Amino acid sequence: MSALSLRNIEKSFGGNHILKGVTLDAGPGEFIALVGPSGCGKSTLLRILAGLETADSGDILIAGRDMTAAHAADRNIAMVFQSYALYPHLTAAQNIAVPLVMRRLTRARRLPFLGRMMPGQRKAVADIHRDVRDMAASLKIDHLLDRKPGQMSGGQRQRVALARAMVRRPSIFLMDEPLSNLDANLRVHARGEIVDLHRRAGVPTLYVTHDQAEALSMADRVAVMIGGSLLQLASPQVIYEDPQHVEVAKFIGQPRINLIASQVEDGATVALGGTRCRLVDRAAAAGSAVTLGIRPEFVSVSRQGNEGLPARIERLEFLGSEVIVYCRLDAIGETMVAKVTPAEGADLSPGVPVRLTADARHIFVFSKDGSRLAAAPLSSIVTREALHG
Amino acid sequence: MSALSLRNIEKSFGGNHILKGVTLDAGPGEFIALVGPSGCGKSTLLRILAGLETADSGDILIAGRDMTAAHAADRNIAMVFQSYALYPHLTAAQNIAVPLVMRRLTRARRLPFLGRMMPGQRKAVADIHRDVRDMAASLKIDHLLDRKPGQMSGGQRQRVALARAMVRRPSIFLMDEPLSNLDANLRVHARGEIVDLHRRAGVPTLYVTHDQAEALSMADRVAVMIGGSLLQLASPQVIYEDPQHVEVAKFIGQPRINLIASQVEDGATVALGGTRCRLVDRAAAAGSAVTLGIRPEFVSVSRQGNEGLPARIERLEFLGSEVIVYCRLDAIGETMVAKVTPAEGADLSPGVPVRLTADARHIFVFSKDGSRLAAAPLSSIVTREALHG
Amino acid sequence: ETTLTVHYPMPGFFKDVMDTISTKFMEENPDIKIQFANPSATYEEGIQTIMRQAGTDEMPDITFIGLNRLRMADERSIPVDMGPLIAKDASMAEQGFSDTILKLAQVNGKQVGLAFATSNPIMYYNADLVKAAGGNPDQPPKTWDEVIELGARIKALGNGVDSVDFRWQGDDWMFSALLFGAGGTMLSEDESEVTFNGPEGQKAFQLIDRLVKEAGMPVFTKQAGEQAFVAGKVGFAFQTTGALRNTIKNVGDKFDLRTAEIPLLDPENGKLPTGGNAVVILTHDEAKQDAAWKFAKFAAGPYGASVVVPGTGYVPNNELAAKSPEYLGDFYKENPLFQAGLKQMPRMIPWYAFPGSNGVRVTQTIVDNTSRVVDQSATPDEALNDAADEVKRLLPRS
Amino acid sequence: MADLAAPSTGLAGTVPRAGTPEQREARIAWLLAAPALLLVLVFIILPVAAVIGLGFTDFELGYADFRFVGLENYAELFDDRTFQRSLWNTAVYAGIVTPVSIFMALGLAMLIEAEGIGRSFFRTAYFLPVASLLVAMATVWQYLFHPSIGPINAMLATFGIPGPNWLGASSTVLYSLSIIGVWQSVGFNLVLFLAGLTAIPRELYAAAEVDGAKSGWDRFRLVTWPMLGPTTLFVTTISIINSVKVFETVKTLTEGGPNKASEVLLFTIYQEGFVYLRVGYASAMTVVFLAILVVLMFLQYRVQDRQVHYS
Amino acid sequence: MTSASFTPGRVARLSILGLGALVFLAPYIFMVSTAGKAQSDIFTSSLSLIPQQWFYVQNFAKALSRVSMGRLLMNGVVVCALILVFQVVIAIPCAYAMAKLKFRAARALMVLVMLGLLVPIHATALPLYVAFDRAGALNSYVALVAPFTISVFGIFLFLQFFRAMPDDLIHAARLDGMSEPGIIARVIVPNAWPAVTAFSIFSVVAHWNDLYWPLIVVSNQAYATPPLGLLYFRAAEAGDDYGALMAATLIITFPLVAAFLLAQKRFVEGITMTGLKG
Ligand SMILES: Nc1ncnc2c1ncn2[C@@H]1O[C@H](COP(=O)(O)OP(=O)(O)OP(=O)(O)O)[C@@H](O)[C@H]1O
Ligand SMILES: Nc1ncnc2c1ncn2[C@@H]1O[C@H](COP(=O)(O)OP(=O)(O)OP(=O)(O)O)[C@@H](O)[C@H]1O
Ligand SMILES: O=P(O)(O)OC[C@H](O)CO
Ligand SMILES: [Mg+2]
Ligand SMILES: [Mg+2]
Repeated sequence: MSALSLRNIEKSFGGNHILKGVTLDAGPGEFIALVGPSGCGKSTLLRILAGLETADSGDILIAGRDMTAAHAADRNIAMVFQSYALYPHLTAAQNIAVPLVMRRLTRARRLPFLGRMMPGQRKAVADIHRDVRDMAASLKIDHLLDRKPGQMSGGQRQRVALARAMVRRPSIFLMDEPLSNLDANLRVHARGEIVDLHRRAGVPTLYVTHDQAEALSMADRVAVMIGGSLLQLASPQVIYEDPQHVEVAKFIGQPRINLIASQVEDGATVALGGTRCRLVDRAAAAGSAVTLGIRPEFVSVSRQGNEGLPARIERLEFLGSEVIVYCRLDAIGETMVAKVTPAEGADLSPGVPVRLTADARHIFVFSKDGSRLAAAPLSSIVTREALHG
Repeated sequence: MSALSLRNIEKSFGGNHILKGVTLDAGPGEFIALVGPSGCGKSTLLRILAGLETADSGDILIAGRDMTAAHAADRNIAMVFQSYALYPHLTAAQNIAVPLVMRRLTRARRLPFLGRMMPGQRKAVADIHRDVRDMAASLKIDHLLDRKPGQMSGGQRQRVALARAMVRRPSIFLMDEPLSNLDANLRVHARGEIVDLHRRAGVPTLYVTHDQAEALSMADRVAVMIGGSLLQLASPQVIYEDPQHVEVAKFIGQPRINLIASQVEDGATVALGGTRCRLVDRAAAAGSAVTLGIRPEFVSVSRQGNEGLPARIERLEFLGSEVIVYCRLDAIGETMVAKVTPAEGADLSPGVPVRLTADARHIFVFSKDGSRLAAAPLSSIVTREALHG
Repeated sequence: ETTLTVHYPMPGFFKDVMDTISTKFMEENPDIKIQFANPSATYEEGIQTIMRQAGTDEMPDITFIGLNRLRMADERSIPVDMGPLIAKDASMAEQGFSDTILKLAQVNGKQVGLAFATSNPIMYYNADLVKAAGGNPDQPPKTWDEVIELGARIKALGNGVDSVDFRWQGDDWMFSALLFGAGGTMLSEDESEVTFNGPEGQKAFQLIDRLVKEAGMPVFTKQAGEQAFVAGKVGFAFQTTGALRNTIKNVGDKFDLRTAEIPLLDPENGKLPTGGNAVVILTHDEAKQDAAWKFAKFAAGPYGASVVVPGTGYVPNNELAAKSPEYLGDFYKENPLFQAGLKQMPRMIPWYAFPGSNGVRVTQTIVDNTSRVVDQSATPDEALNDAADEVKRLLPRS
Repeated sequence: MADLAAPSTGLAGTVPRAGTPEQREARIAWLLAAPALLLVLVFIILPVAAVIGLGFTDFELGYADFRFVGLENYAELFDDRTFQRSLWNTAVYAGIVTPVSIFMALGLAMLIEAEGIGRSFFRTAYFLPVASLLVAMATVWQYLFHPSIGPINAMLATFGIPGPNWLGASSTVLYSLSIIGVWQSVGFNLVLFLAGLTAIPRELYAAAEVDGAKSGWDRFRLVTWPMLGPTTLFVTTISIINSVKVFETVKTLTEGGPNKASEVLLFTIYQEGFVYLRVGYASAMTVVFLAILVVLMFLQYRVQDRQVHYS
Repeated sequence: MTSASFTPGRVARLSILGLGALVFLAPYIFMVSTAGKAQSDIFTSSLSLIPQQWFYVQNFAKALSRVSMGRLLMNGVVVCALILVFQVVIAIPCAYAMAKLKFRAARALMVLVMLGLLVPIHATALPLYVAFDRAGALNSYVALVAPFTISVFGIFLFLQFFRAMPDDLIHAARLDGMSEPGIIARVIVPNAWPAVTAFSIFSVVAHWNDLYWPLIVVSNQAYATPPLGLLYFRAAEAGDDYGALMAATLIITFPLVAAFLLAQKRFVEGITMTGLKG
């Protein structure tokens, strides 16, 4: 039984069809990253799941129970917001305690003065205090407990928000770009923390981001959503190395994958410069248009030789541990990007004519509708599995 | 003659010494990136340069002319703000036209109705329209000219802000984190555009960012500012491969450089696991504390052998084209980060014991005060220049 | 024990007076308790309040109504007829309530109240200015011509000094002082014709016109005129004697304040309107009515008058009070400023109240047209005829 | 202890959990708005309805019965010179007080905003008139405006200017009242503008300077004025409403005089209703008054809203 | 921008502000001066702000003895406090519903609010008076307070403020298990203090000084509010007792000025946050 399952969720705002039948299952303890460009409907999906918005159609099952019409408060879902949404008037400790107070104390007990006089109140309150302190300790924010959000840095706020979400052991954990307000260094650090926390808590998590590096580095599985549809849901490796759709390949990978328009030749082969691949199931007719994709790290640039595609270096981007080379293919008027080490890049400079070769094992072929066509290097046909060994 | 020179700029706010004597020269057409952590005084320096703030002491020379006391409007400096600071009530076209209107039309001409009746007005206005349109075309925002900022995406706004800054051919171009509001993909794309624009316009540019990738990839020279002082001003390669200060090394490079506390041993050598280096000028006495730095890409991880530092894999971060390996050095209680290719990372998983080896040629030695000490691999002493060949 | 709620207007004048009277009353009648409702600032606001409250629980048991608004109140059947109460009471005349005094608070023969504070218009003058202008303060002007002549000389003193402040604002009272003083009437006997635009009225308006033209009377608002006079910047002020006590207080010893009888356009037959208010019983509760009647008599009686007169400047509404040394006899000897009003008492006739529902509007029309003469935007004849036409329109057509 | 174990649905609250979440939300919204709605109904809508109803009668205060007279009251309004006069006076008054108090407040707000010291002093000084008690202030103004002993004219006299008879002359009374009106409302507008000014991003001014807006005026035109649009709209709305509602000063200082030179709508209505006691007629006036306000607001919104930028 | 030096521009600015403040404060200066003058010292042809005889004690004593000032102030406080509490308690949930909840009537409500802003109490006083009379509620705190329990201005102000509050905060509260009333009490109100302060100033200033309505519904002195008390110093015909009047006014105005001084920073902040966009 999956911990969470979304069945065919549809949602329109006004005339805009935002979610086009999204289906997704998460196993117990699984960390799923939901990535996609801005505006593709990620937050909307999360909000529907949390019960903050209602789907036009489709079902939501949490731990097997139909929760489609349940009230947000009854779903036992925790959410971390992009803005953290901490209560500005409460201290960190009070913020973290809110979900516990709301769930464990009856309304009468929550009354300002009367509440204190009810039997068992002390115990209940002490329990909450203990849980808050434990949670804070595990996120290393014990020293912040008395501060209000206004007195905390972005990273600290984010941790308090995490603590507030985790403290009540939710059945599902949702995060909507929780790191996007942090600066780059902090972001990398926070990633680790969230993964760690997730591992310890074991709560199934849906993590929304538009940063593909986050998605790849954190998730058990990555769901790529584009234009309101889930195009692929798979492990980071598979998403990166075996994208099933041209949009997935385009969205994942930095710098972006090189995409070159091409045609299927006779014998169901495709060619990128001298490199050739054959379509495995030969489904595409000769002459039909396809798109070839090759990631920058699989493009090699050489100043010598006359093999490969002739190109001219347009621009070099030095990034410290690597150099991005923008090469102009004058013949077809396109730019191809290669990623090389600083050592390899040392003798390259703008304007220099070079030859580009693509690693045949890493060429993706996409049909006109964007779906992936199985292909193999022509020289030695190997099964796809072997490639990822 | 340098296009811009800042001499010993000092600035305090209240009791806080923010800029501690900053000196900087930019050549004609040069692109200088000013990086540093948040709050180090980057924006303050830029604002002083633009004439929006007054320095406590120091001089500003633009194209050789002393501009220290000139009015912002007279310096002919263009600036792009982090928030873009577009006039929300004006369309893109009107936004772009503002600097031209302010400069080319006299006050009388700018009057709402009367202005229109002045002789030569039509021509002046037509010129402005033409220039705005040309500028918009070159930034591919012609189709946005009638929209107001509220109706544009972040990237579009950023381009309008660029257009507004460029349209009047400024003598210096200042940008204060112009990309920080864009999402990752757009940011990479926009970098290219700005570099391109800069190349075409040839205007000396001071570009503030706290994103080191931006600084390295875009600038001719990078100025690293930390705590109000310029620690190093050099080309991106030199900054990355030859940092002169531990803070520079720490700030530049993603993932962060590994820093390990150590001591100078007899014979002026330092050791990182089995790898040893000798301090070139032997300035440091034996026993004095130093910090050793090694960038993640120069740390190799192997499951076999018993050379190198013994460690245990804590966590792996898959980033598509590379894998970041977090290794725990149990002996000294520190974490060392290595960057490997997916192929190399394929047989690694959390918990696995490994051996780490550092590339001796890439070990940096920093003295206690943070300054860099020249060092060379012990096996074969090579000059520093050779290392960067 | 009975509790009476008493409402009165113009607390600035009457608060202390009322407090004194009620304290004394309660001393003498321990079984009756007096409590005051919130007072109203003016007669008009007072009558409004009563009309709003008429028939509700909030209605006070006793109120004090401006003499010229009694008719309006009666038309709405608000006051309790005092006729039967007076009839039962044998000693009315003994207590100083002469017929003339009783008449002041009758509407069409019905006794709707007892006059409580009564006033007539007098002349206040600044003896210092009169002297400076070459007049004799001990021989104040007796005719309007003299006023105008002396006023012009005072005005000529310069230094921001004005000649005359004639209190034409607010209501028709001071106009009627001129009109009655010339022997005129507002309406014909049967109230079917407007008569104030007759020769007497014309004289009245022409006099105002002359005050402006010849004596340089400025356009004052009510308060401005008052303030200027007490500051010593005005030679003559013509207004109710009721303001005397406050004027004395405000003047202090800044200048030598004197009063005199107001000149009359017809010194022979001229009359003067009676200002002031009457105590009116509102409660229909039998038990309360008795107590209320007691209080009304007490307030309007000699004791009340002996408090009101020195406390305000109103003339005694009660003949006993005026004459008896027990009450005010000595007071007048010692306070010559108060004598002007007293001397004019024989000339007092009721303040004319217009019939019909537009009564207040009619007075406003007269005020508005008077102001046109004062600010010289109309000739006296134009203004008077306009006023007459408008009033004709407003009177009940029958 | 039993309640500790209460299920999480224990906070279901007073709202039954039936229907779709949307319906639930709408129902809660209704419940939350209900008290306000009820009170608006009781204290605004119904009384206004009553006033409209009375406008068709000849009801007079003090008389128990009345009859319906249809549109008679409205017909009378058409040739009521006092009413026309007061319409005109109100228009003049609002026409002076609204723009003057807005622009004065804006100017002062910008000066205060630019000035470092004494902010709270100035804020308080200019706000004080808003908190003034008119019953007493009327006396003060009476004195200040006094034609012969008033400080204002005394001051003018030292410059050799013969001061006008401020409240006494029909030619100046409306302007004098306008001065008091401005005095009373500037502080209110000022505080609103101060708030609006603090909300303008500093970077826009920096951008304007860099773009060559050298003079303060240029920066005002380019940044301040447009960015204050929403505030100005609000201030204008409130100012118009308040100046059309002028009553207290007229009542306490001039009683509409001299010769109706300061008759304004609310005063005329008050006079008709409470002094002349013609409630029916006054009600008809009130209806016209409210209609004018509604139309005015509608027009103002149509005109100004189009030019206002909302960020 | 706020350098310590006195540039010519700054001097000009300060003089304009100072002069303006003087003009705006002039009536108050006159008031304070008059409160210390003997009655005969007030209207004189010579302009002197300093009393010739120091009459403060007498005037204040008169102000305090002529009316029961304690009672008046108490009534003022009770009435203003009740009005304020009701206004806030009623306006906040309504504004919250309009700003953050989806329901179809929100637009219609908005129109109602805008129309409500236009109706002055002067226009509806009479029907209201009749209604209170029928209900036997005249001369009571109820009559003084009830018509003002609804403040459309308050709804309007809070609406603006709440619109600027992030939706996420409310979403978080819902997920944390709060009911909508709970959200209002625990999240909205604690964060709406600046707006509440701003509104309080407007409300208290208006009702503390209101004379019109109390004059109509209160005849029993037990319920008189401070401005009603001032009436005792006014004489319609001649010469108010100006010194005592001004002294009484000072006593009555002082609480307001003090409140404004205390709250003014938050006040401006509160208005800023409401954004006041129509
Ligand atoms: N309440 C709403 N009313 C109308 N349209 C909405 C609403 N909420 C979202 N949308 C629209 O739905 C689309 C998807 O919005 P959503 O917030 O889910 O995107 P997202 O994927 O989270 O984007 P981002 O990465 O920018 O957060 C957008 O085009 C947005 O404009
Ligand atoms: N007007 C000011 N008054 C007082 N302190 C100021 C002022 N402007 C800046 N500072 C302080 O000066 C320091 C440097 O600010 P600055 O804005 O230059 O930093 P920065 O390097 O641009 O940071 P970031 O990357 O966050 O933009 C900060 O500590 C800031 O608080
Ligand atoms: O004040 P009174 O009672 O003397 O009445 C006189 C008139 O009201 C003066 O206009
Ligand atoms: Mg989103
Ligand atoms: Mg900055």
